[in-house]
Amino acid sequence: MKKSIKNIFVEGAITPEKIAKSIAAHQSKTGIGAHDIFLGQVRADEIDGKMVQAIEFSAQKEMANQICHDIKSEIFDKYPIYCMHIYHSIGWVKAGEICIFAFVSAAHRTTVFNALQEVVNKIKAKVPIFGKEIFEDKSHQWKENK
Amino acid sequence: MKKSIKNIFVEGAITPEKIAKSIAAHQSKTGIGAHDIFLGQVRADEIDGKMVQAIEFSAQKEMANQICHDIKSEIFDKYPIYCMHIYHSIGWVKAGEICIFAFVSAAHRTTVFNALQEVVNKIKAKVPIFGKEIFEDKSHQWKENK
Amino acid sequence: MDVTLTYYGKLVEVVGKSQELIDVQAITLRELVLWLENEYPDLKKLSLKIAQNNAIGELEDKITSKNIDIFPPFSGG
Amino acid sequence: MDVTLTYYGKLVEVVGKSQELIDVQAITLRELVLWLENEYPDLKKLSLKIAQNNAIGELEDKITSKNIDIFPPFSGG
Repeated sequence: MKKSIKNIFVEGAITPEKIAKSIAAHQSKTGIGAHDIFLGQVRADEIDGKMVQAIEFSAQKEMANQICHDIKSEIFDKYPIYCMHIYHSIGWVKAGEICIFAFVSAAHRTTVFNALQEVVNKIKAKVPIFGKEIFEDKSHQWKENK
Repeated sequence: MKKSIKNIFVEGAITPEKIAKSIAAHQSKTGIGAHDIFLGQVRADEIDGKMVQAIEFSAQKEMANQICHDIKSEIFDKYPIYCMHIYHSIGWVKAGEICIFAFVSAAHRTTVFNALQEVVNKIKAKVPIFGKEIFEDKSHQWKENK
Repeated sequence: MDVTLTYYGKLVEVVGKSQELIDVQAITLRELVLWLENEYPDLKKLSLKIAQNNAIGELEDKITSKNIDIFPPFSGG
Repeated sequence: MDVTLTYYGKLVEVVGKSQELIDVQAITLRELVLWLENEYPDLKKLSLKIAQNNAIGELEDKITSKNIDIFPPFSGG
Protein backbone atom coordinates (compact mmCIF):
# COMPACT_ATOMS: atom_id res chain seq x y z
CA MET A 1 0.00 0.00 0.00
CA LYS A 2 1.25 3.46 -0.94
CA LYS A 3 1.78 5.92 1.87
CA SER A 4 1.32 9.15 -0.10
CA ILE A 5 -2.09 10.78 -0.09
CA LYS A 6 -3.65 10.43 -3.52
CA ASN A 7 -5.98 12.86 -5.23
CA ILE A 8 -9.36 11.16 -5.65
CA PHE A 9 -10.87 13.99 -7.71
CA VAL A 10 -11.59 13.90 -11.41
CA GLU A 11 -12.86 17.03 -13.15
CA GLY A 12 -16.34 16.24 -14.52
CA ALA A 13 -17.67 12.78 -15.30
CA ILE A 14 -15.61 9.61 -14.89
CA THR A 15 -15.37 7.97 -18.32
CA PRO A 16 -15.78 4.28 -19.13
CA GLU A 17 -12.32 4.53 -20.76
CA LYS A 18 -10.75 5.51 -17.43
CA ILE A 19 -12.41 2.48 -15.83
CA ALA A 20 -11.14 0.20 -18.61
CA LYS A 21 -7.59 1.53 -18.18
CA SER A 22 -7.76 0.93 -14.45
CA ILE A 23 -8.95 -2.67 -14.98
CA ALA A 24 -6.22 -3.31 -17.57
CA ALA A 25 -3.57 -2.01 -15.16
CA HIS A 26 -4.32 -4.96 -12.85
CA GLN A 27 -3.56 -7.73 -15.33
CA SER A 28 0.07 -7.91 -14.23
CA LYS A 29 -1.03 -8.64 -10.65
CA THR A 30 -1.60 -12.36 -11.05
CA GLY A 31 -2.47 -13.04 -7.41
CA ILE A 32 -5.76 -11.25 -8.00
CA GLY A 33 -8.74 -13.53 -8.59
CA ALA A 34 -11.64 -11.13 -8.02
CA HIS A 35 -12.40 -7.48 -8.67
CA ASP A 36 -15.47 -5.64 -7.45
CA ILE A 37 -16.28 -2.24 -8.91
CA PHE A 38 -18.91 0.20 -7.71
CA LEU A 39 -20.01 3.02 -9.99
CA GLY A 40 -22.37 5.79 -9.00
CA GLN A 41 -24.33 7.34 -11.86
CA VAL A 42 -26.24 10.62 -11.73
CA ARG A 43 -29.98 9.88 -11.81
CA ALA A 44 -32.44 12.09 -13.69
CA ASP A 45 -34.74 12.14 -10.62
CA GLU A 46 -38.02 13.97 -10.88
CA ILE A 47 -38.55 16.27 -7.89
CA ASP A 48 -41.74 18.37 -7.69
CA GLY A 49 -42.24 17.92 -11.42
CA LYS A 50 -38.74 19.01 -12.40
CA MET A 51 -36.02 16.71 -13.76
CA VAL A 52 -32.47 16.65 -12.47
CA GLN A 53 -30.21 17.47 -15.41
CA ALA A 54 -26.83 17.34 -13.66
CA ILE A 55 -25.12 17.41 -10.29
CA GLU A 56 -22.44 19.96 -9.53
CA PHE A 57 -20.04 18.53 -6.95
CA SER A 58 -17.92 20.62 -4.61
CA ALA A 59 -15.73 19.42 -1.75
CA GLN A 60 -13.20 20.20 0.90
CA LYS A 61 -10.69 18.46 -1.31
CA GLU A 62 -7.73 18.25 1.04
CA MET A 63 -9.81 16.71 3.81
CA ALA A 64 -11.65 14.44 1.35
CA ASN A 65 -8.33 13.07 0.12
CA GLN A 66 -7.11 12.60 3.70
CA ILE A 67 -10.31 10.76 4.73
CA CYS A 68 -10.14 8.50 1.66
CA HIS A 69 -6.53 7.75 2.53
CA ASP A 70 -7.65 6.80 6.07
CA ILE A 71 -10.50 4.64 4.70
CA LYS A 72 -7.98 2.82 2.50
CA SER A 73 -5.74 2.16 5.52
CA GLU A 74 -8.64 0.76 7.52
CA ILE A 75 -9.75 -1.50 4.66
CA PHE A 76 -6.23 -2.77 3.98
CA ASP A 77 -5.85 -3.54 7.69
CA LYS A 78 -9.17 -5.39 7.86
CA TYR A 79 -9.28 -7.34 4.58
CA PRO A 80 -6.63 -9.28 2.61
CA ILE A 81 -6.91 -7.11 -0.49
CA TYR A 82 -4.31 -6.38 -3.16
CA CYS A 83 -5.51 -3.05 -4.51
CA MET A 84 -8.03 -0.37 -3.89
CA HIS A 85 -8.87 2.79 -5.82
CA ILE A 86 -11.33 5.60 -5.21
CA TYR A 87 -12.21 8.33 -7.72
CA HIS A 88 -14.91 10.97 -7.34
CA SER A 89 -16.03 13.70 -9.69
CA ILE A 90 -15.72 17.38 -8.91
CA GLY A 91 -17.69 19.96 -10.88
CA TRP A 92 -20.51 19.13 -13.32
CA VAL A 93 -21.69 15.60 -14.05
CA LYS A 94 -24.72 15.19 -16.28
CA ALA A 95 -27.55 12.69 -15.67
CA GLY A 96 -26.44 9.29 -16.95
CA GLU A 97 -22.76 10.00 -16.33
CA ILE A 98 -20.58 8.41 -13.65
CA CYS A 99 -19.55 10.41 -10.57
CA ILE A 100 -17.88 7.81 -8.34
CA PHE A 101 -15.68 4.81 -9.11
CA ALA A 102 -14.57 2.55 -6.26
CA PHE A 103 -12.50 -0.54 -7.06
CA VAL A 104 -11.27 -3.35 -4.81
CA SER A 105 -9.18 -6.39 -5.85
CA ALA A 106 -8.31 -9.54 -3.88
CA ALA A 107 -7.70 -13.24 -4.31
CA HIS A 108 -11.30 -14.21 -3.52
CA ARG A 109 -14.77 -12.87 -4.17
CA THR A 110 -16.11 -12.74 -0.60
CA THR A 111 -13.25 -10.43 0.34
CA VAL A 112 -13.96 -7.94 -2.43
CA PHE A 113 -17.73 -7.99 -1.88
CA ASN A 114 -17.38 -7.20 1.82
CA ALA A 115 -14.57 -4.69 1.43
CA LEU A 116 -16.20 -2.71 -1.40
CA GLN A 117 -19.52 -2.28 0.45
CA GLU A 118 -17.67 -0.97 3.47
CA VAL A 119 -15.62 1.42 1.32
CA VAL A 120 -18.66 2.89 -0.42
CA ASN A 121 -20.64 3.26 2.82
CA LYS A 122 -17.69 5.02 4.46
CA ILE A 123 -17.23 7.37 1.51
CA LYS A 124 -20.90 8.36 1.66
CA ALA A 125 -20.78 8.91 5.44
CA LYS A 126 -17.38 10.47 6.01
CA VAL A 127 -16.08 12.34 2.96
CA PRO A 128 -16.87 16.09 2.72
CA ILE A 129 -18.35 16.21 -0.78
CA PHE A 130 -21.47 18.18 -1.63
CA GLY A 131 -23.79 17.64 -4.58
CA LYS A 132 -26.01 20.36 -6.00
CA GLU A 133 -28.80 18.93 -8.15
CA ILE A 134 -29.39 21.22 -11.11
CA PHE A 135 -32.80 21.10 -12.76
CA GLU A 136 -33.61 21.76 -16.40
CA ASP A 137 -34.84 25.27 -15.57
CA LYS A 138 -31.45 26.00 -13.87
CA SER A 139 -33.01 26.01 -10.39
CA HIS A 140 -31.34 23.66 -7.91
CA GLN A 141 -31.54 21.81 -4.63
CA TRP A 142 -28.82 20.33 -2.45
CA LYS A 143 -28.55 16.56 -2.47
CA GLU A 144 -28.59 14.64 0.81
CA ASN A 145 -27.39 11.07 1.24
CA LYS A 146 -29.84 8.76 2.97
CA MET B 1 -36.33 -7.84 -19.27
CA LYS B 2 -35.65 -9.64 -22.52
CA LYS B 3 -37.26 -13.02 -22.96
CA SER B 4 -34.78 -14.49 -25.43
CA ILE B 5 -31.97 -16.64 -24.11
CA LYS B 6 -28.69 -14.79 -24.52
CA ASN B 7 -25.30 -16.30 -25.17
CA ILE B 8 -23.06 -15.60 -22.17
CA PHE B 9 -19.92 -17.00 -23.79
CA VAL B 10 -17.00 -14.96 -25.04
CA GLU B 11 -14.14 -16.73 -26.83
CA GLY B 12 -10.99 -16.21 -24.74
CA ALA B 13 -10.43 -13.41 -22.24
CA ILE B 14 -12.97 -10.66 -21.59
CA THR B 15 -11.30 -7.36 -22.47
CA PRO B 16 -11.42 -4.12 -20.46
CA GLU B 17 -12.72 -2.49 -23.68
CA LYS B 18 -15.77 -4.76 -23.67
CA ILE B 19 -16.45 -3.76 -20.06
CA ALA B 20 -16.09 -0.07 -20.92
CA LYS B 21 -18.54 -0.44 -23.83
CA SER B 22 -21.03 -2.15 -21.58
CA ILE B 23 -20.77 0.63 -18.98
CA ALA B 24 -21.15 3.33 -21.66
CA ALA B 25 -24.29 1.63 -22.99
CA HIS B 26 -26.04 2.38 -19.69
CA GLN B 27 -25.65 6.16 -19.79
CA SER B 28 -28.97 6.60 -21.55
CA LYS B 29 -30.76 4.83 -18.68
CA THR B 30 -31.06 7.80 -16.36
CA GLY B 31 -33.02 6.00 -13.64
CA ILE B 32 -29.84 4.10 -12.77
CA GLY B 33 -27.93 5.46 -9.78
CA ALA B 34 -25.65 2.52 -8.98
CA HIS B 35 -23.74 -0.15 -10.88
CA ASP B 36 -21.91 -3.07 -9.33
CA ILE B 37 -19.50 -5.08 -11.46
CA PHE B 38 -17.81 -8.34 -10.54
CA LEU B 39 -14.79 -9.49 -12.53
CA GLY B 40 -13.08 -12.83 -12.09
CA GLN B 41 -9.41 -12.89 -13.06
CA VAL B 42 -7.31 -16.01 -13.62
CA ARG B 43 -4.81 -16.33 -10.76
CA ALA B 44 -1.27 -17.59 -11.30
CA ASP B 45 -1.67 -19.97 -8.35
CA GLU B 46 1.29 -22.09 -7.36
CA ILE B 47 0.28 -25.72 -6.90
CA ASP B 48 2.92 -28.27 -5.89
CA GLY B 49 5.63 -25.91 -7.09
CA LYS B 50 4.10 -25.29 -10.52
CA MET B 51 2.51 -22.03 -11.62
CA VAL B 52 -0.88 -21.83 -13.32
CA GLN B 53 -0.32 -20.21 -16.70
CA ALA B 54 -3.89 -20.24 -18.02
CA ILE B 55 -7.30 -21.80 -17.55
CA GLU B 56 -9.03 -23.53 -20.44
CA PHE B 57 -12.78 -23.29 -19.95
CA SER B 58 -15.28 -25.72 -21.43
CA ALA B 59 -19.03 -25.89 -20.82
CA GLN B 60 -22.36 -27.39 -21.66
CA LYS B 61 -23.11 -24.12 -23.39
CA GLU B 62 -26.81 -24.56 -24.10
CA MET B 63 -27.56 -25.48 -20.50
CA ALA B 64 -25.23 -22.77 -19.16
CA ASN B 65 -27.11 -20.13 -21.18
CA GLN B 66 -30.45 -21.51 -19.99
CA ILE B 67 -29.37 -21.50 -16.32
CA CYS B 68 -28.03 -17.93 -16.59
CA HIS B 69 -31.34 -16.93 -18.14
CA ASP B 70 -33.15 -18.50 -15.17
CA ILE B 71 -30.80 -16.77 -12.69
CA LYS B 72 -31.58 -13.44 -14.38
CA SER B 73 -35.32 -14.09 -14.03
CA GLU B 74 -34.97 -14.90 -10.34
CA ILE B 75 -32.88 -11.78 -9.67
CA PHE B 76 -35.24 -9.50 -11.61
CA ASP B 77 -38.16 -10.94 -9.63
CA LYS B 78 -36.43 -10.46 -6.29
CA TYR B 79 -34.68 -7.08 -6.66
CA PRO B 80 -35.74 -3.76 -8.25
CA ILE B 81 -32.93 -3.72 -10.80
CA TYR B 82 -32.81 -2.08 -14.24
CA CYS B 83 -30.22 -4.20 -16.00
CA MET B 84 -28.15 -7.29 -15.57
CA HIS B 85 -25.47 -8.86 -17.76
CA ILE B 86 -23.42 -12.02 -17.46
CA TYR B 87 -20.43 -12.92 -19.66
CA HIS B 88 -18.09 -15.89 -19.21
CA SER B 89 -15.05 -16.95 -21.16
CA ILE B 90 -14.84 -20.17 -23.10
CA GLY B 91 -11.47 -21.54 -24.23
CA TRP B 92 -8.11 -20.21 -23.05
CA VAL B 93 -7.71 -17.36 -20.61
CA LYS B 94 -4.18 -16.53 -19.44
CA ALA B 95 -3.25 -15.66 -15.85
CA GLY B 96 -4.06 -11.99 -15.24
CA GLU B 97 -6.88 -11.96 -17.78
CA ILE B 98 -10.58 -11.71 -17.01
CA CYS B 99 -12.84 -14.77 -17.37
CA ILE B 100 -16.16 -13.61 -15.89
CA PHE B 101 -17.97 -10.29 -16.00
CA ALA B 102 -21.22 -9.88 -14.07
CA PHE B 103 -22.94 -6.50 -14.04
CA VAL B 104 -26.03 -5.28 -12.16
CA SER B 105 -27.59 -1.80 -12.28
CA ALA B 106 -30.32 -0.26 -10.12
CA ALA B 107 -31.43 3.02 -8.58
CA HIS B 108 -29.65 2.40 -5.26
CA ARG B 109 -26.44 0.84 -4.05
CA THR B 110 -27.82 -1.66 -1.52
CA THR B 111 -29.85 -3.25 -4.30
CA VAL B 112 -26.87 -3.78 -6.60
CA PHE B 113 -24.60 -5.02 -3.81
CA ASN B 114 -27.10 -7.68 -2.71
CA ALA B 115 -28.17 -8.68 -6.21
CA LEU B 116 -24.65 -9.01 -7.62
CA GLN B 117 -23.42 -11.25 -4.80
CA GLU B 118 -26.38 -13.53 -5.31
CA VAL B 119 -25.78 -13.62 -9.07
CA VAL B 120 -22.12 -14.55 -8.74
CA ASN B 121 -22.76 -17.20 -6.08
CA LYS B 122 -25.46 -18.75 -8.26
CA ILE B 123 -23.24 -18.77 -11.34
CA LYS B 124 -20.49 -20.57 -9.40
CA ALA B 125 -22.93 -23.14 -7.98
CA LYS B 126 -25.30 -23.81 -10.86
CA VAL B 127 -23.72 -23.18 -14.25
CA PRO B 128 -22.04 -26.15 -16.00
CA ILE B 129 -18.66 -24.61 -16.78
CA PHE B 130 -15.38 -26.45 -16.25
CA GLY B 131 -11.95 -24.93 -15.81
CA LYS B 132 -8.74 -26.79 -16.61
CA GLU B 133 -5.73 -25.15 -14.98
CA ILE B 134 -2.76 -25.37 -17.34
CA PHE B 135 0.70 -25.20 -15.81
CA GLU B 136 3.83 -23.82 -17.42
CA ASP B 137 5.08 -27.34 -18.19
CA LYS B 138 1.76 -28.05 -20.04
CA SER B 139 0.55 -30.43 -17.33
CA HIS B 140 -2.86 -29.61 -15.91
CA GLN B 141 -5.37 -30.10 -13.13
CA TRP B 142 -9.11 -29.51 -13.02
CA LYS B 143 -10.26 -26.51 -11.03
CA GLU B 144 -12.89 -26.90 -8.34
CA ASN B 145 -14.96 -24.07 -6.87
CA LYS B 146 -14.99 -23.86 -3.08
CA MET C 1 -34.08 -46.73 -25.81
CA ASP C 2 -30.72 -45.53 -27.12
CA VAL C 3 -29.35 -42.77 -24.94
CA THR C 4 -26.25 -40.68 -25.61
CA LEU C 5 -24.16 -39.94 -22.54
CA THR C 6 -21.93 -36.87 -22.80
CA TYR C 7 -19.08 -36.45 -20.34
CA TYR C 8 -17.68 -33.06 -19.32
CA GLY C 9 -14.51 -31.63 -17.82
CA LYS C 10 -12.32 -34.09 -15.98
CA LEU C 11 -14.82 -36.90 -16.60
CA VAL C 12 -13.63 -37.07 -20.20
CA GLU C 13 -10.22 -38.07 -18.84
CA VAL C 14 -11.55 -40.41 -16.15
CA VAL C 15 -13.87 -42.24 -18.53
CA GLY C 16 -11.55 -41.96 -21.53
CA LYS C 17 -14.19 -40.71 -23.93
CA SER C 18 -16.46 -37.68 -24.32
CA GLN C 19 -19.57 -39.49 -25.50
CA GLU C 20 -21.05 -42.96 -25.65
CA LEU C 21 -24.31 -44.53 -26.71
CA ILE C 22 -25.98 -46.92 -24.30
CA ASP C 23 -29.22 -48.84 -24.53
CA VAL C 24 -31.33 -48.44 -21.41
CA GLN C 25 -34.80 -49.54 -20.39
CA ALA C 26 -36.98 -47.19 -18.37
CA ILE C 27 -34.54 -46.47 -15.57
CA THR C 28 -33.93 -43.72 -13.07
CA LEU C 29 -30.91 -41.47 -12.81
CA ARG C 30 -29.94 -43.43 -9.67
CA GLU C 31 -29.72 -46.61 -11.73
CA LEU C 32 -27.67 -44.76 -14.34
CA VAL C 33 -25.23 -43.58 -11.66
CA LEU C 34 -24.88 -47.17 -10.40
CA TRP C 35 -24.20 -48.35 -13.95
CA LEU C 36 -21.59 -45.59 -14.41
CA GLU C 37 -19.84 -46.38 -11.13
CA ASN C 38 -19.77 -50.05 -12.02
CA GLU C 39 -18.41 -49.38 -15.50
CA TYR C 40 -15.91 -46.71 -14.38
CA PRO C 41 -15.01 -47.30 -10.70
CA ASP C 42 -12.95 -44.07 -10.57
CA LEU C 43 -16.19 -42.10 -10.86
CA LYS C 44 -17.13 -43.16 -7.29
CA LYS C 45 -14.69 -40.59 -5.92
CA LEU C 46 -16.44 -37.73 -7.73
CA SER C 47 -19.74 -36.14 -6.90
CA LEU C 48 -21.47 -36.43 -10.25
CA LYS C 49 -24.34 -34.28 -11.43
CA ILE C 50 -26.66 -35.63 -14.10
CA ALA C 51 -28.69 -33.42 -16.40
CA GLN C 52 -31.33 -34.02 -19.02
CA ASN C 53 -33.14 -31.36 -21.02
CA ASN C 54 -30.67 -28.77 -19.73
CA ALA C 55 -31.66 -29.22 -16.09
CA ILE C 56 -29.95 -31.06 -13.25
CA GLY C 57 -32.03 -34.10 -12.33
CA GLU C 58 -32.89 -35.76 -9.03
CA LEU C 59 -31.81 -39.36 -8.52
CA GLU C 60 -35.47 -40.43 -8.50
CA ASP C 61 -36.11 -38.94 -11.96
CA LYS C 62 -36.80 -41.32 -14.83
CA ILE C 63 -34.66 -40.92 -17.91
CA THR C 64 -36.87 -39.26 -20.50
CA SER C 65 -34.34 -37.67 -22.84
CA LYS C 66 -32.14 -39.30 -25.45
CA ASN C 67 -29.29 -37.05 -24.36
CA ILE C 68 -27.87 -37.16 -20.87
CA ASP C 69 -25.08 -34.92 -19.59
CA ILE C 70 -22.73 -36.21 -16.92
CA PHE C 71 -20.93 -33.44 -15.02
CA PRO C 72 -18.10 -33.27 -12.48
CA PRO C 73 -18.25 -30.38 -9.96
CA PHE C 74 -18.67 -27.01 -11.67
CA SER C 75 -15.79 -24.57 -11.72
CA GLY C 76 -16.93 -21.54 -13.66
CA GLY C 77 -16.65 -17.97 -12.48
CA MET D 1 -7.07 34.64 17.71
CA ASP D 2 -8.27 35.32 14.17
CA VAL D 3 -9.98 32.26 12.73
CA THR D 4 -11.20 31.82 9.17
CA LEU D 5 -14.53 30.03 8.86
CA THR D 6 -15.16 28.35 5.50
CA TYR D 7 -18.70 27.33 4.56
CA TYR D 8 -19.50 24.50 2.18
CA GLY D 9 -22.37 23.35 -0.01
CA LYS D 10 -25.76 24.78 0.85
CA LEU D 11 -24.30 26.67 3.82
CA VAL D 12 -22.79 29.17 1.40
CA GLU D 13 -26.35 30.04 0.38
CA VAL D 14 -27.78 29.97 3.91
CA VAL D 15 -25.03 32.16 5.34
CA GLY D 16 -24.62 34.28 2.22
CA LYS D 17 -20.84 33.98 2.05
CA SER D 18 -18.22 31.27 1.62
CA GLN D 19 -15.70 32.55 4.15
CA GLU D 20 -15.44 34.96 7.03
CA LEU D 21 -12.81 35.94 9.55
CA ILE D 22 -13.82 36.00 13.23
CA ASP D 23 -11.87 36.79 16.36
CA VAL D 24 -12.34 34.15 19.04
CA GLN D 25 -10.82 33.53 22.45
CA ALA D 26 -10.05 29.95 23.50
CA ILE D 27 -13.45 28.44 22.84
CA THR D 28 -14.84 25.01 22.08
CA LEU D 29 -16.60 23.90 18.91
CA ARG D 30 -19.84 23.89 20.93
CA GLU D 31 -19.45 27.60 21.60
CA LEU D 32 -18.70 28.18 17.93
CA VAL D 33 -21.90 26.36 16.94
CA LEU D 34 -23.91 28.50 19.37
CA TRP D 35 -22.32 31.62 17.89
CA LEU D 36 -23.15 30.43 14.36
CA GLU D 37 -26.77 29.63 15.24
CA ASN D 38 -27.15 33.02 16.87
CA GLU D 39 -25.64 34.83 13.90
CA TYR D 40 -27.47 32.74 11.25
CA PRO D 41 -30.71 31.33 12.78
CA ASP D 42 -31.41 29.27 9.61
CA LEU D 43 -28.44 27.06 10.50
CA LYS D 44 -30.41 25.60 13.44
CA LYS D 45 -32.39 23.43 11.03
CA LEU D 46 -29.23 21.81 9.67
CA SER D 47 -27.03 19.25 11.33
CA LEU D 48 -23.68 20.96 11.02
CA LYS D 49 -20.33 19.21 11.11
CA ILE D 50 -17.28 21.21 12.15
CA ALA D 51 -13.74 20.27 11.09
CA GLN D 52 -10.30 21.57 11.91
CA ASN D 53 -7.02 20.15 10.62
CA ASN D 54 -8.97 18.04 8.12
CA ALA D 55 -10.80 16.06 10.79
CA ILE D 56 -14.36 16.30 12.09
CA GLY D 57 -14.25 17.59 15.65
CA GLU D 58 -16.24 16.79 18.77
CA LEU D 59 -18.27 19.58 20.37
CA GLU D 60 -15.98 19.46 23.41
CA ASP D 61 -12.85 20.11 21.31
CA LYS D 62 -11.06 23.42 21.75
CA ILE D 63 -10.43 25.43 18.59
CA THR D 64 -6.74 25.05 17.85
CA SER D 65 -6.57 25.80 14.12
CA LYS D 66 -6.79 29.12 12.37
CA ASN D 67 -8.96 27.49 9.70
CA ILE D 68 -12.31 25.95 10.54
CA ASP D 69 -14.57 24.19 8.01
CA ILE D 70 -18.34 24.27 8.51
CA PHE D 71 -20.16 21.48 6.65
CA PRO D 72 -23.77 20.64 5.90
CA PRO D 73 -24.62 16.90 5.56
CA PHE D 74 -22.31 15.15 3.09
CA SER D 75 -23.69 14.01 -0.24
CA GLY D 76 -20.84 12.47 -2.20
CA GLY D 77 -20.91 9.09 -3.89
